[in-house]
Amino acid sequence: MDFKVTIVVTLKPSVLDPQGTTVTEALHHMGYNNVSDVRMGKFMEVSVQASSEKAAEQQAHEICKKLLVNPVIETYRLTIKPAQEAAV
Amino acid sequence: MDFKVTIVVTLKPSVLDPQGTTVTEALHHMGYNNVSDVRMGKFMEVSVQASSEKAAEQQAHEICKKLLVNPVIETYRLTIKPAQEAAV
Amino acid sequence: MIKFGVVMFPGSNCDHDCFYAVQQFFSDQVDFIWHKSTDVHGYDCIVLPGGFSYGDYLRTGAIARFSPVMSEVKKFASAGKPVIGICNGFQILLESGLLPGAMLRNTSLRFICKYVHIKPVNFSTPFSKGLKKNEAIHIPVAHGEGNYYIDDEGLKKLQKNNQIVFQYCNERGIVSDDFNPNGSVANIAGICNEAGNVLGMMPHPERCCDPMLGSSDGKRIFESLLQSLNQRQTV
Amino acid sequence: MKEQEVTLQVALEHGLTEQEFSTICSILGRTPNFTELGVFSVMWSEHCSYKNSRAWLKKFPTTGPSVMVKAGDENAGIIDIGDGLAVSFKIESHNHPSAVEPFQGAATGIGGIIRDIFTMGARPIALMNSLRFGKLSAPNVRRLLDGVVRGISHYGNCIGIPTVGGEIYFDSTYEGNPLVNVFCLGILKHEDIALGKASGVGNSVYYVGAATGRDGIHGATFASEELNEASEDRRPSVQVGDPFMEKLLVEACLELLQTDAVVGIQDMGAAGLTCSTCETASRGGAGIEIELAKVPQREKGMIPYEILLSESQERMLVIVKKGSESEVEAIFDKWDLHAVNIGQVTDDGKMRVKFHGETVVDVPAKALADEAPVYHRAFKEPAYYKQQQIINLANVREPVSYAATFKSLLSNPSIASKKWVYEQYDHMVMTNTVVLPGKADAAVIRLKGTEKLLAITTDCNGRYCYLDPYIGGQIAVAEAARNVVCSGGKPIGVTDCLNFGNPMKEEIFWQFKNCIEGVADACKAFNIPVTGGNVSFYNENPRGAVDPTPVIGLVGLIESQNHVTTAGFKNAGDTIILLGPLDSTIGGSEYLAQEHGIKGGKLPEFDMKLEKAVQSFCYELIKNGLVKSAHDCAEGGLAVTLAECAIIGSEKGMHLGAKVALPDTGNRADSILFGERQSRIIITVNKEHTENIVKQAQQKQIPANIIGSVVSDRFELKYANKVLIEESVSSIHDIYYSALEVSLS
Ligand SMILES: Nc1ncnc2c1ncn2[C@@H]1O[C@H](COP(=O)(O)OP(=O)(O)O)[C@@H](O)[C@H]1O
Ligand SMILES: [Mg+2]
Repeated sequence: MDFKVTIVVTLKPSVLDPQGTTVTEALHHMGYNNVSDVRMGKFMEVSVQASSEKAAEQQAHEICKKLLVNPVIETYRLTIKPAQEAAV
Repeated sequence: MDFKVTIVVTLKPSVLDPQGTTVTEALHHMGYNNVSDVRMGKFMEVSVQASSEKAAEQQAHEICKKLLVNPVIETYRLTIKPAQEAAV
Repeated sequence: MIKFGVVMFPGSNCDHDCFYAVQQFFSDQVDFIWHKSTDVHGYDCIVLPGGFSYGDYLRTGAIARFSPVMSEVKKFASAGKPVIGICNGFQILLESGLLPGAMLRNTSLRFICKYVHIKPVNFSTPFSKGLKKNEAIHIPVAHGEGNYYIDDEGLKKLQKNNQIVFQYCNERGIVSDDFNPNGSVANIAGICNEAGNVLGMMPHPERCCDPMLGSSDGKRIFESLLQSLNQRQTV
Repeated sequence: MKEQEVTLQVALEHGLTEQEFSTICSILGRTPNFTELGVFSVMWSEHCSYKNSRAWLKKFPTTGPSVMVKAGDENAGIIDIGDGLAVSFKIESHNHPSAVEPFQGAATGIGGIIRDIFTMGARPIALMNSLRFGKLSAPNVRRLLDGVVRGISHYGNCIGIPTVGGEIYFDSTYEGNPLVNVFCLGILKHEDIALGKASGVGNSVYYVGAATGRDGIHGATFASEELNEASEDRRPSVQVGDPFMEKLLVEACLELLQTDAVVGIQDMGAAGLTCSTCETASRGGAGIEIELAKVPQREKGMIPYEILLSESQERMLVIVKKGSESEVEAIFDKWDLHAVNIGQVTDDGKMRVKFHGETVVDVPAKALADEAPVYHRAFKEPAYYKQQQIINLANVREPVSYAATFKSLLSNPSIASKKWVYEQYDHMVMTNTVVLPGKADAAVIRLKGTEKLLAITTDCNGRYCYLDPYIGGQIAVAEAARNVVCSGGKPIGVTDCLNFGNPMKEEIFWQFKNCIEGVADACKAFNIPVTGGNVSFYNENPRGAVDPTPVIGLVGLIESQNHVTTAGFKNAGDTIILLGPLDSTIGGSEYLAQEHGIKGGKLPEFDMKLEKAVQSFCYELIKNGLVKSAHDCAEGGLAVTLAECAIIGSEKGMHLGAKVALPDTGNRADSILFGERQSRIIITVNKEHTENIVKQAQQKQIPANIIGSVVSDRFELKYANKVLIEESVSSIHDIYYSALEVSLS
């Protein structure tokens, strides 16, 4: 079965986010003073083939821990859906 | 009122994603042959102060169009929540 | 003769520069080691060069650390032999866990290529033994992600174990945020592991070995290494 | 799926003319099918066929004893530099893609020019870029500048080729039409020259590199049109660059070329697979047959038309000797690149394309590649030309404060230091950059293993070319050559990138023709061959065309490290000599434009004979070891040039300035200080050599004036016994280095 995994990777709250800071400043420059605390992260979509949703989820966590996420600075969360549903 | 906006920016489907391709291949090299089609995007969190959810949403779309998203190659979607709820 | 191995990852681009500098100034014995190789036998020092391994996609160094050669580099390092990671090599060492911490984008969010000064603050590694206190080494940086990060606890540990090897400073050796090109924690330009045989540094010593290029201060680091290795060999 | 039927209307929509369509029909002896029409339309587009410029490009001198591959024959020319070595270099525009998407546009421009060089068998060792934008105060310009610089930085840094130099101008003429011209130089051994030709019946045709997507379909035709509202809708044609993929391609191809397996190799640039197949076949006097179903594809359901016309980046076509296939595949496999055998060389001169076995294109390769129509466009002198020349400059008011004008010129973004830009480029990787950006008039790189070095530069002043295209064209070459000479080199080859408006407009074509004649005559005068280049038309929007901008990339050979010369002052006490004429007018100057808002006036006199004499004199002095610093006198005139010598020669804590007194010429002070006469070089020499040098100059009838000496930390400029400028070096140093960043913040 095919599953669509979406992964959101964000910097840990304790890690300074230079990009977020710069974007916040740029928005203020543009006059958006009501906007604040921009934090930048990554969004990934991955197709996983597995026998069950559970197996797919386990795989997804595995590749996150091994490759996609650096636990020193980042945390992540993921959602998983059968591919057909995701396509809708 | 404070709102928390989350924005997901992805490359348009037809646009080449060198990062995604390279990560997919890396995963294959690592033995994850059941994983494919990695697409990389951006994830952003922004705090917006506005009189209503509707106003916040409008602002959010505005800053996406003006700064956060490159419409030539990217598309985006956003969700918006009152800050208290989001904190939960 | 001290034998060097320079690892070539796909996307390495300072591999030839390291090779050339070593061969020109320090040792006839230098080989490229292809990243798929699992044999690092016979080398006295391994260099992980700068560049953009795997395009720096995902995170700098994140994919390269899975290259077959890296498990051999780990064994090599745990045997106490010297490993130096320069720029992208440093980033690979961080991702592979051979050194603590991680890299963030420069605070300017821009790639920065220029000469800076760094000051050695640890004189017990093979790479820095021969350096002088208060010497300001004139050396180029060239990176987009050299903003070294480690949490407070980790920083304390680094300091306690004397693992900070180089800090950004001015031409008179004064360390301050004003001379930090990338926002790195504690103005760190280079660190080592607890044992001191694995060094990661953002600046490029191989770019300043030849006086023709404007500075030969980078030689000092390699000379220190050679000296230590020669001593060890004679022992 | 049924293909669209081809009619004249469809051909017109493809940008072909009625005449061109009927030529195609008679070449084929039938009406082309839809795919064939697409193929002809891209190959016969302005971008690929040079149909409107080709006749005039013949004016360039292209031969010479050192020319190994001539302009127009291959993807880039090749010049012998002795010791069994040669250089290959070329400049190309990516203006239109950069206007639409500055980051990717500039990035893929870098990718493209690098491919043109390693295709020749050369290892790329240096990049440069020549950029032009509107004024920084105009909307969107900062975004464009930022995107372009980031794009170049992204691609060039990642691939590990140093960006060693370039130029940037800000002028309202480029608003909405930025010029992004990129240059690459590579080095090779004589025996390693690779050619883009297909020959040997039965040899295999390999496709290597990135998979094909629907990128940039119509990209080539797009580059040949004016930018307007409709071009917004073509945005899907934006291509994304993958420098990592290209790095693998460079390494794999250069490794491959060391074997005997390769017959020909060519990049897929504009018009992608179409262009590379028909050009290689045409050059080899052969035919090619390929099967599109075998082409790696990124997207589902692509039709032949799309696969053939796609401009996906980072792809190469390699013609492999029969029997060597496995050797080739092994090398690409080592570099994790997919190499696919998609067809073979045939003997019937046809470009034959199949899709799942069915023939979809069957056309003579030569007709497609080489028999595009050649047009001789009409031209007419524009009305502005004479009008501008008669502007009475005597009515221009002299500055109230010379010091203020001087400082505002120094902080003009076109003049001020470009440190903000070049520090974003890795300019040191490869450890060959002997003279770093900002230090001399040309970038200097060493060639490891030899005594020799190269000096390279790009130059063009669009305003001069607007005011007088012929003289402006000459000046572009003369100034580039002067820059190389000031750095210690001898010019050996030129590549040019001709950026103009719509060639169908007679006034534009007049500018084009005159610029070409100026460039050509100057190259002949200096005896420098043109080794190749690029033409970019339609740099025009509804408000008008850009200034004619024929950017010159010039390469010089430096015989020894001892000849390398930089612009900054070296020691207090040295004598400052002005080689070349002292007097000038303010016509066409940056000063006149900036301070008085006048784009006009007659350019100061330009004398090619004097120019050559000054350059060869300076070169001889440098070779004899007499010159401590040399700096070409350009935008901002003598005052700015002298200030730059002081600023560049000053390091932290050690400032060098100048005490200069210019003799009264009877002319107004602003023309002496800020006028931009050509053929002038500021040199500094050891005091004791001064007299001898001036005497030598007199013998050769070259004006040489001792105008002052190098001092520490003071910059003083006198004219006719009046002190007009007096500043501390540290203050002008700060202005010069921070101005660009300040105007960006
Ligand atoms: N302005 C020019 N001066 C000299 N040669 C030129 C000029 N413009 C184009 N050429 C030559 O014409 C030939 C055709 O260019 P080509 O390489 O096909 O363009 P592209 O790289 O865009 O496909 C090249 O050899 C190029 O050097
Ligand atoms: Mg080409």
